[in-house]
Amino acid sequence: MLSPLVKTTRRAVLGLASAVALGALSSVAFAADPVKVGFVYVGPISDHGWTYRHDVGRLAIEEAFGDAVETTYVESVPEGADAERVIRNLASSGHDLIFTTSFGYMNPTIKVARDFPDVKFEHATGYQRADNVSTYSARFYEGRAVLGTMAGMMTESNVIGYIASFPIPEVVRGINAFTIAMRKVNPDAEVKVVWVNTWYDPGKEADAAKTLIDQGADIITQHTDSPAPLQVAQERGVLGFGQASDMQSFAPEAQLTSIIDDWNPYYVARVQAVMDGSWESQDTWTGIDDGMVGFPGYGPAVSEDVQAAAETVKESIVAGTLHPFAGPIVNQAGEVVVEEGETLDDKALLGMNYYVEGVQGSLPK
Amino acid sequence: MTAEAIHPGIAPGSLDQPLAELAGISKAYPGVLANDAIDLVVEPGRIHALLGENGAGKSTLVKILYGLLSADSGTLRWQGADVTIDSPNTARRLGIAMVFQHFSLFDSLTVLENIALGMGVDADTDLATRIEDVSTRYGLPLDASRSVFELSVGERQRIEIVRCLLQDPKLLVMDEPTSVLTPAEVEQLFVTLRRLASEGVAILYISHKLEEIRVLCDTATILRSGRVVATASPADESAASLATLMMGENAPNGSSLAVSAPSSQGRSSLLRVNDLEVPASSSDAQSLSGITLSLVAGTITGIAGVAGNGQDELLAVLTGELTLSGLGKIRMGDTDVGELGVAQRRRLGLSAVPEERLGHGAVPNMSLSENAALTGFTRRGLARGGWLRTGAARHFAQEIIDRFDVRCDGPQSLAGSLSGGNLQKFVVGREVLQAPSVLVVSQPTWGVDAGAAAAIHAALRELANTGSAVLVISQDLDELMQLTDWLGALCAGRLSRFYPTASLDVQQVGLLMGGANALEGMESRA
Amino acid sequence: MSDALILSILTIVTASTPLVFAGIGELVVERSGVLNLGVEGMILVGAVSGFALANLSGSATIGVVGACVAGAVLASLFAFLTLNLKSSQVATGLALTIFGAGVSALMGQSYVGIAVGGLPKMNMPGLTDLPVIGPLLFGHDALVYLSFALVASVTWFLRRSRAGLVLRAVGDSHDSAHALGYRVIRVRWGAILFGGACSGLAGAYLSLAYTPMWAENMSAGRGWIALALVVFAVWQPGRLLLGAYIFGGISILQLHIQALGLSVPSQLMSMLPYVVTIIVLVVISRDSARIRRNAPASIGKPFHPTA
Amino acid sequence: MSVILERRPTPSGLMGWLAPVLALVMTVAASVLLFLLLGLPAGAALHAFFIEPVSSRYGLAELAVKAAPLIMIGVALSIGFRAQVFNIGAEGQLILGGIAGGAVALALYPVNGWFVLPLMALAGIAGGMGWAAIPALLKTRFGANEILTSLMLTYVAVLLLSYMVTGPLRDPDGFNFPESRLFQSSALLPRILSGTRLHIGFPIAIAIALIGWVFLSRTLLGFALRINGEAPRAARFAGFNSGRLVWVALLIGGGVSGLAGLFEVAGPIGQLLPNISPGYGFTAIIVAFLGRLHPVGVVFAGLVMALSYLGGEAAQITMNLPVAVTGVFQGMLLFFLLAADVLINYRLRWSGKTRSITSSQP
Repeated sequence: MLSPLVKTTRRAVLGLASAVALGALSSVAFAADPVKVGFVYVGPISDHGWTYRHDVGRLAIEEAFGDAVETTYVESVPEGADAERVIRNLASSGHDLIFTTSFGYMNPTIKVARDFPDVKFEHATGYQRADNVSTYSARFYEGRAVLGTMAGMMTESNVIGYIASFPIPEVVRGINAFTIAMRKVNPDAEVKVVWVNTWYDPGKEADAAKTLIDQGADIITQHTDSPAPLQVAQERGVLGFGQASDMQSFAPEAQLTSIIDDWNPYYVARVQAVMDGSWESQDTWTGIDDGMVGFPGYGPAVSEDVQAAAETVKESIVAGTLHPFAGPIVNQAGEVVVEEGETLDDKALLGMNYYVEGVQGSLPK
Repeated sequence: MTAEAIHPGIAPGSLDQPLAELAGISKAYPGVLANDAIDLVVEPGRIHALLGENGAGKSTLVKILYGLLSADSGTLRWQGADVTIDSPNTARRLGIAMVFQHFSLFDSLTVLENIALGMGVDADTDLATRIEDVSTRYGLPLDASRSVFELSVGERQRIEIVRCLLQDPKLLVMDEPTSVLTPAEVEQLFVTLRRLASEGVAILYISHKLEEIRVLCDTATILRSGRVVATASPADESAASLATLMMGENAPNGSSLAVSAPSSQGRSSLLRVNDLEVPASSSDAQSLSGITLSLVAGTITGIAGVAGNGQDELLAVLTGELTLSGLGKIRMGDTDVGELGVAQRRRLGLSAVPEERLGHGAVPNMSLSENAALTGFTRRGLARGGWLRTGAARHFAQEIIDRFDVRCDGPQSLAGSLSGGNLQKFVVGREVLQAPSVLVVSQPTWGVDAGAAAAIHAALRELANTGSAVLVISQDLDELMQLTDWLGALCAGRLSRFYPTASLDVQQVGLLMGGANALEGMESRA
Repeated sequence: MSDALILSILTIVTASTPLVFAGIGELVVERSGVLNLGVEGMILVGAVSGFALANLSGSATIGVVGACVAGAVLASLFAFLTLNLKSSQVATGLALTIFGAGVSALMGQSYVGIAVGGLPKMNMPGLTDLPVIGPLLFGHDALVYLSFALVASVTWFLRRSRAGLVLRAVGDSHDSAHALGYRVIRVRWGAILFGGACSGLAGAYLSLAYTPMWAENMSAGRGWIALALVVFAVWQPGRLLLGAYIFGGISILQLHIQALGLSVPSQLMSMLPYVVTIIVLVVISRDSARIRRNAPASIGKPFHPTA
Repeated sequence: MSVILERRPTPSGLMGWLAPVLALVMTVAASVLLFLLLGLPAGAALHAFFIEPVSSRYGLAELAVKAAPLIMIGVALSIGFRAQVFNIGAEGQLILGGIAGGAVALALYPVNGWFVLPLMALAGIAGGMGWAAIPALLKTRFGANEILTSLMLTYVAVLLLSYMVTGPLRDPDGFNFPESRLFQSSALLPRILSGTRLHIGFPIAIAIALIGWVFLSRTLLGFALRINGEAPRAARFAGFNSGRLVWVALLIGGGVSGLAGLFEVAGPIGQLLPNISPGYGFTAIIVAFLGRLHPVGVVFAGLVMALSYLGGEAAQITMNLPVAVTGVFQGMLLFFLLAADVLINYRLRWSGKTRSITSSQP
């Protein structure tokens, strides 16, 4: 719809890793009848960020199942009144499985699911489930811990610039996971955060990157969608991390690595489950271990010992020996919020709204 | 004119040859034949009057001549050669210049820029010098660096004239040029025009002011309903005979105009203005100072003066479009109205007719019914409890149309579709029929044909006869001399004393318009 | 002057330049008496065309020229509808924004995720290396200089040239201009095409210099800011430049304040450029004579020639 | 030979109705070309755009849900535009209405009662009016152009809403997600058609259109606003205070937009989100002009506009058309609709002449 405004919301978070709903008996797909899979996207496919990655997942489904599936997508569906209609239209037009890929679709998904008990719904980053509604998300913060480790080792100015979208728990969690990991390897390093209040505005993101570099940051990381900050890093001769995709083509020297949203295995598995009749409502919140959080190769600037350290972090997380939010965690006021030996539970992670020590500035409540 | 009419042996451009020959010019609009096979010959060095009522086809004809309209049929010869004038640029190249009644000026631009645009040249210092030359030579003072919106109407007309003169025109077309000038300025203009004619310039002079034409013009072509009805030598005609030619059987008989003025002795003053000071509201407005005025029941008071001397401001402050902060300056009877708005004053009986019909006195894109309600909603009860009574408004509009002989397709016609005279009759009629105790009228007959003017004058007189006080602000001295009982003048925001009109002659009024506050040895009042 | 300060100023220049381009074009359009609200759509089409052509040809110059042409082509649609078919300028402009966003997305489908080299920065040996003034004056990309040149040329054009005088005249009173024989429609066609080309330039700046890439809707509302800046500038090119740099400057300044760690909700900081623009407008609006001299009186009104 | 436009002496009433039909025919023709160019089956695409969304009871109800805010705001903006007050910040006023109305619901939570919704509505109207009052004040007091101020305030409103849902109005049990809690049941608009989302907002929108019509044509204030738009000096001459009319025009636009915002949050959404409108306030500007600034026209325009959005979704679902094609199609539809209106005031004439000055009565 006509609007000179930048979209302000977009997805948000993950799901609670507990309370698995009772699985409903799923319908069995007949071989002759292709399974119809619908997707609701919050942005255009060509955003090269969040929505783009989900569409890559959709194409993976087509690739995997060929004629046995039929996929449909609706792009740029605003969160709000329109979402429910789109989801309902998909449900009533014979789709067997519908992925709603933004946090703001949570309530509409639940509402529609109530009226279509035979249709399966998968809602990304939400926390409400039903018999026919699963939730799924990725533990991106695990990836952030890897990036934080690398940044802590590589920074010379001890200032890291962090471009953040909206002050919501997922973004705060990413900042904190990054900072904690960074401080472990470099207690003197600090993170400067700039909020741009948009998920996607290449110009503004570039401006924020430049601002942070001007204020001394020699490594940039971002929780916004466009490759613009990395381009700035490349141009200014500093380093940075990609977001959602491998952005190496935009910053061949500057990109150290990237966090890749990889929905392909999950999407393929869930479609398979529908075909098998084994689909059940569940909550999926996985990270590096299941490959939902992926990494491309390292950039040319990454030395071997940094690579080794990063790999160690990944392996430890996968092995369960390292939790990015394991105590002791100290907040900005210097108070210990998580004691040594304890680990923040998922519920606390889900609603995180404070900065840890090492982040400059304060998070307005 | 046809090809046979070419005089053999006369070279193009010869002095004896007509400058322009229009032959069989016709132009039709849906439903109207504006020009019906008009022939016109204009000769160099002569002042040629084009005479006719509004709607007679004068404007259409000169617009065709100037390239703004294309004729449906007919031919045009210029200095003996067939030409097609497809745009004003072509016309200007041929040597045709035109001063429009409605100026083609750009408010936000300077005088210099306006003139440059009219001539298609650069607005440089060279042009500024030429402007100064021409304006001193012909007595038309202009400051080339000022923006038009800061200038008076009279000054704006000077821009148009200077612009034409700068082009060394062979033919100068002037559309109702004198209505905004003082008698002295009119004299000066006539001197200028005669001088131009003596230099060989042909002048096509459009007017319905018969006296002017008799004094100025060598030839007159008279149009009625799109046709040429006569060609005359004005000096040999009387005003009455010209009027008859112009209007046919519709010509008013002169007696209705000459209503004798009733004495104001013993009558009450309905509106008093006492030593009013109004600072200029913006850089293009005139301040008013020392305005003292008393309007007596049953009389018509006139205020002469050239536009731009505070007429608009005076009208605004009297009607309440401009309210005062402070009491004691304007009273209607016992009521101090200085702080009251337009609607409240109208409720008390003060109505007005502003100078500009379109966009001020009436809304062009609205029907006559709605325009009737524009001011009628208070005194005629066309609105009640916030609701518009559309039926009543339609009846009121119909009443105005009937009583004032407004030619239109009924109350649903758009105001903008009426001719100037008809719309003015409607606007005046609307106010008169509301039976105001005080009516302020600005330029009641500007751009209005003689028939409508007579009707408007009669209506104003009739209103005064019923006991109302009428104030007429006008630049038309003939009108003021004819119509008013008392007469004063406004100059640079100051109001002169008032004299019985019958005791004044044109020269004396000219003195008042030029800034004299009082005339020696004459009885006067404030 | 510290390096960081110099770099911050360079950031402001980059943030302001697209606003200058789009704004100066719209300023000329409005001076001719036309309100084209389709700036955002034209920027987008310019951005994608510039990017695609630069990508295909390998020449940024071809990209920039192509963006101008593309912006003008889209503008010609607006011109035909509003001038020749007398459609409402406001509604047509808004429709152009919708149309432009759709067309650009369609054109750009195969260019998402591709990087181009972008416009090179000037490097004048000896000059660019000068301390402080070197990078400030001689270190920009060519389009930055073009933006200043454009503002200067438009200033000259409007104030000094005969064609500029005609354009202002048409914007002041199309009826008077018509009566004097000027081709109102033709003048406005020219102005609208120029405006479209400038918006195209703004788009090229986004996709080739600011952030060398194409992504859907990457103008992110800058066309609307440019529209507001024209009003802010009271239709004067110099003030438009000032307004664009104030807006760009405040936008960057608030990022700096955030990075310094001030504890104010970021949303409130992000409001700053808009709020400051309003406040400055209110202060300058008091000069009504200036508005009177510069505001195109016939803006938005359809021209029905009545000869 | 060329085609020239000749101005009609009076606007054609017949063309007032025929022009949109003609525009529709031309849109269909042009889009057949477009779809063929893109290699898509034109018939199916057109069916998806125009027929499918309205081929069920549910679809019709959705059309009404989508059209309601467009109609409401379109009518209110028409009134302002008729008075030459260019409020283009209806989106911001809508958002403030949503914030204010939603805040009332949340403040009363979990109180249920008949009075909740009326209080929210009043707060929504007040919120929109309050936001519109800023440009009104700045215009009447300082002469600041309302186009700029109202547009800039829209950006401020968006950020304010974002601040509210991440701060003061955030759901206390919602894991700090940027949204409010779901409103209590009596804070939700009653549904009027079972099985659909059709709420009382639509009949109210129609009522507002009728009221707007009567207001403009029959009341003194509406008359004053129209005069102010046509001829400001005439409005002053008639005794109407132009500053007051600016206030009235902006407050009507703001109040109705605010109410529309409240209807969105209390109707189909049911809570406060960072994004409560997909640009209704801006789209309503087109709707207003498409409806020729006449309240009844606005109703039709609002429905057409809403249909084009629903059609775009349907085309994506049934044909996998990218959303970009929808934008192109929508732009085309609007261009044809706007262009066809030329026939109301002009007639086409074949001309053998080379000149084409159009003319009217002198």
